[in-house]
Amino acid sequence: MLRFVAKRLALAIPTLWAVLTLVFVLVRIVPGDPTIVILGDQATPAAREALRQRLGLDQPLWSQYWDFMVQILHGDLGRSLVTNRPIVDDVWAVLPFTIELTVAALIIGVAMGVPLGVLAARKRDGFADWFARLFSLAGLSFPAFVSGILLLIAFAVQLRWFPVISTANATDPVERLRALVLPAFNLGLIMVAYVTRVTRSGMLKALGEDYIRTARAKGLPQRLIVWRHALRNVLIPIVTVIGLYLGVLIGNAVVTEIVFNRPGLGKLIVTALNQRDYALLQGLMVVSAFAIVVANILTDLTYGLVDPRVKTQ
Amino acid sequence: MSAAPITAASEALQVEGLTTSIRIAGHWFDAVRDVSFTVRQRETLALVGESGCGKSLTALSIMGLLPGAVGRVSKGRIVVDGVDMTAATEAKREAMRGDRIGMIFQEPMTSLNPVLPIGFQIAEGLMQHRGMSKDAARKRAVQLMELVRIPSAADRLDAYPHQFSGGMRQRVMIAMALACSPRVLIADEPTTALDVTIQAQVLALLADLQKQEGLAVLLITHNLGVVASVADRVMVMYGGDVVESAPMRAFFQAPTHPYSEALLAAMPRVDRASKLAPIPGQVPTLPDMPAGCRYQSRCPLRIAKCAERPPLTPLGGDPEHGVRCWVRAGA
Amino acid sequence: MSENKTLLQVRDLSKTFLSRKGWPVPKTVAVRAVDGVSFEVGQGEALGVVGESGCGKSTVARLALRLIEADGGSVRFGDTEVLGASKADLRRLRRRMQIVFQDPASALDPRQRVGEALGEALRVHGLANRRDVRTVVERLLDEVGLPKVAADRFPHEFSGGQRQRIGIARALALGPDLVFADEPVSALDVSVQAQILVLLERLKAERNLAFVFISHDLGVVRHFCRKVVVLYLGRVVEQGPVPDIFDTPLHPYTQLLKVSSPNPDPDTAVHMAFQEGEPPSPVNPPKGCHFHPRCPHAMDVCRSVYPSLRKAGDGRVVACHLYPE
Amino acid sequence: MSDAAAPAPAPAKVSLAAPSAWRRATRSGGLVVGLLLVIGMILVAAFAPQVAPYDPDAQDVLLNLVGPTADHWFGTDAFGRDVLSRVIWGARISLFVGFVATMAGVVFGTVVGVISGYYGGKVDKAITAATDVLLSFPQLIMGLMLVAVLGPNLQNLILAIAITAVPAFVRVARGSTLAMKERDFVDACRALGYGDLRIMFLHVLPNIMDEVVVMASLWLATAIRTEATLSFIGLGVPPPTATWGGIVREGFDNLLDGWWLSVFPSLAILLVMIALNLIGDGLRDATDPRAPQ
Repeated sequence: MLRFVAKRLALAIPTLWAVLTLVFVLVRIVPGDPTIVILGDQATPAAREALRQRLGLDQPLWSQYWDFMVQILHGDLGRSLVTNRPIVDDVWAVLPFTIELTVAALIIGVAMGVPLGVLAARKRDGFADWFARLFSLAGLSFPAFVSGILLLIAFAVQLRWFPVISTANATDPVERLRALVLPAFNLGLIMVAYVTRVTRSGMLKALGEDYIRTARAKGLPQRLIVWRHALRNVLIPIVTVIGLYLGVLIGNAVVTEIVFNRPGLGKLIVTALNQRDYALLQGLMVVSAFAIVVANILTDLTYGLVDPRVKTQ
Repeated sequence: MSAAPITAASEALQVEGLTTSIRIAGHWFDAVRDVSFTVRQRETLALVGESGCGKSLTALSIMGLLPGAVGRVSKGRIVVDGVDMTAATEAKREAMRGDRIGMIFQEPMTSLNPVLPIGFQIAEGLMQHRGMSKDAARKRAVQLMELVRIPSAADRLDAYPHQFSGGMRQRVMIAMALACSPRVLIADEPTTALDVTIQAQVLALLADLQKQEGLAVLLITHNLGVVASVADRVMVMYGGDVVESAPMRAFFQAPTHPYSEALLAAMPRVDRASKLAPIPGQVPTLPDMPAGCRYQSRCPLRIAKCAERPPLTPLGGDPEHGVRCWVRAGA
Repeated sequence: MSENKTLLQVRDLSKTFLSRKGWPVPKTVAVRAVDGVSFEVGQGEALGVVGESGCGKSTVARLALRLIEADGGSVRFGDTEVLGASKADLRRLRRRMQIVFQDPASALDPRQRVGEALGEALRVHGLANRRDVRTVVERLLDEVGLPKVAADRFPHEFSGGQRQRIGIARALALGPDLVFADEPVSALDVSVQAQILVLLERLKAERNLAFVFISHDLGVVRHFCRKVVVLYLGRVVEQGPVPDIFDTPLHPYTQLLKVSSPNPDPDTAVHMAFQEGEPPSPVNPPKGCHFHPRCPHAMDVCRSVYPSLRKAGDGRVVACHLYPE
Repeated sequence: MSDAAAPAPAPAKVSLAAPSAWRRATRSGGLVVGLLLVIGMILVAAFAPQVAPYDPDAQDVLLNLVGPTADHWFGTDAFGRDVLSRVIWGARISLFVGFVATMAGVVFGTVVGVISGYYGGKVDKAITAATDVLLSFPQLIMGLMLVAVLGPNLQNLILAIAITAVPAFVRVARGSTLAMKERDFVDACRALGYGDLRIMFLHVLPNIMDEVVVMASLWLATAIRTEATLSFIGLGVPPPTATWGGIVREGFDNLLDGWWLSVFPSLAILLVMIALNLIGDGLRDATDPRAPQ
């Protein structure tokens, strides 16, 4: 298993390299003089020159590129322009919160989406189907910040069931969990929608397949046909969809963190934007791209678990 | 398995007056009309016809596998091993399927569940119908795989369908269908998707197993060559009607219905140069079926009386040989 | 009808497909789909290519038409080398060599009316001007037994047999000398199959068309073709005139094919008493003669040396160590 | 040959011809509702000067933070501006950005995808690799980064969102093209000597448009959502111009002062999202021949 992971990681190296190069290029297409963008046009020439040197902008481009790559190979994302702290430290400090949120949302998505999708497909056009379709339509339609605000107004401001100001930092695990509920549900909403949909359509397709007819010819009860024969096959598109929309999830996690004022990568991004901290922004880009690459590898490995055709050619 | 004594119950499958309807654009049409036959133990009855003639629908009706929304048995009685399937509850039918009556399908590539191991798929029926433990069912599955001559069966128990060739998958299907030693096997175009050399192997296997197990086989095929190889009796279907029913040799010696004749004349032969006589026109769609004899729109012998539906009439010399044709039955 | 003049000459045609498979790290797998295949087709002559799935028979047609690029060998059509032809030469060749596919549903553009499909071919090659197109299209439809109104319909409005007629009309539009027919009747019911075969026979006679007729059905080939090539795992195992090969097949594989082919006659039905065995994977064919694992006559030499094609009577060749070189 | 009678319609075959596809699409009603909603909103946005009851930027300090009343249906904000008028004017920016960015992504992405899938080989490898790299960034974060670097204005917003849309359409068009290439008619066209451009754009493209159009309607939702989200984060068209995301942001900053400040503009966004998703689903049901009936 570990060998597989290593090999698959090796395959991801060209992609990672290209991703890093793209980040490098992107940050350097800032129109105009970056020191003016960062310091504002009131800055003295001396201050600008100092910044230029600190950023390495006085070096030739290829040398900047080389330094950037070498740094990242050493696991170093550089230092913040504003606080001068190592960016890696800032990221590590908040990463657990983002991971906690994303994983919770993923669990909600699968735990709610799969049963809902199966029920909807079993009784087509019945109540469960109608509910599943409405729910997934809503899930797909709510922008994360809109659903977040509505949840916040309803359950935190009006009903006061959950804190308005996030207590995710609390050491008390109950308090921490209470702070997680609304954001996780907000983020999970879209995952529930995606998973419900793919489960429903996958089940409808699977139930029409020849092998289901074979299972019926074998005299299996409907229960086994649905949950064993059909659902096993639908796991494959479910994994695909989860892998495909992890990017959406990470993007929405950022928005959710902003709305619920949770510590995490999202808040760090807003900080970077407000302070025009391009170094921090660059670091965060690298982190999020890295997360997607890792997620893709995990998806590929999961395929091996749910689809025997992948493993044994 | 020892040969079962031929008793009164040697009629393993009886179908009486089966009419199956399917729904097209909101209307129900009879796609199988008043079909009756019996398959005895150790006997192979071949149901022959072109696509849309109702042969597969007949099979699905017997199994109780018609897709509910678009197909239903509207008349008739189906008796499998003494149990009236048409009167039975769905639970009873479920208990019969895979136990007393098995079925194999045309597409070996898609008829096996791609994500479950072969051994498990064979053992599943045994656990379901015989209440076998997982281990006992697995052991039996190995025996069944050996029975259908899958090489190194024990090693391939945990293999998946995609690791098998088409011919081997069809053997797995046969092993699955025979797991609970059913009395009736329905084989719906079992070799159509296979290459000819593999087809010959699978047909040989089916014939051997039938002898060993004393099976009653209902073979559904479009290929008259396959019929000539393995069938004991033949029923030709056209537009949902049985147009001719005969012992196999009698059929090939004297095909009597104009459609049977035409079908034989349209088939190019391997053993000699042949002159082809195509059947003009095409099978009408169900909504467009003519009243009376359904073959009349393509029939060279058509007379005025064909507007009435002819009965399946035994021919003078042979009570086993019946034909649904005014002209030929009258002759 | 002169059948003496050679129209198509295929020499040592080869093609290896590479595919990447595997998890989690894909590997490259090579499949020798076509391996040194040679044959000739004369004007107005029908050559059958038979073999089981995976033997490379469809690939041969696609290589000769340059729908796929070959790895090696040569294909001469008339005086032109097809494999090296320039774009302009190839375009001229397209008019003379056409193809009819197995699955008529997939062979027609579902968004194009039948008349447009036929007319487009004519217009692209400048064979009819705007005014004449409709007339020519209607003549083509008539020739394949379809009514004029068919021109205004979409492919999905037709039955399988009718769609195959449309496919044939499209192949005829450019007035070819040679048609590759890739399992043209395999997807059809027996009665419709006979209609299409009769149509192809008529066109062959009327237009002096040559055919490379690819089929897995020996009966159909026996009926339609004059010469036949038998392929096994990408190689020619036997070749010769149809009656000879079908009456006295020499190669054990051809013999196996013949006895396995169903015949509507209880006295010559499928011969079912022979040993087990399946065609090996073309990814990793057996050493020596590819057929030796299934061959009842296999000798030591068969396991190590691939038998070259050798003459075996009038116009016949066979690749088998049982026969002297 | 007497079977040469008039072509009989093949029964039980799914027809892709326009009338039945339209009937299938409209049967569920979702597509019609969605289309009516979107058309309605486009009209409201286009005639904003006539429809909006107040000047969206007119401040009235005496009338600030008033809840919904008969005069101000959506209430007023901290500067006394009419929220309804701001939402109506905001629709202009949101819809415009969404449509233009999606169209740009569709056109460029589809053309590149068809070329990539049709030619295969090295061209395809390069394009696929580039697509993979672009898709290695979460779409929202990529958009955010681009706007942050280029500077937040209308033009850059459109550019950024279009850039994030391109790889998605490349992927869809490429996949569909590969599926089409499996069909024999593409080979038939080549055997007939048709040029690559003719095959790609007269034969392949019309056959993959179904999928592209479905994707486009769903991407329109994504584009509008992205614009709103970026505005919400503070990377939209700069104030005081009214945009939906921007209005929600202002309301969110005054969350405890009045729920109407953020709820009404949020509902406007939600309505567009629902309408576009209904359209996308309706189109998918209508054009997917494999969809169970």
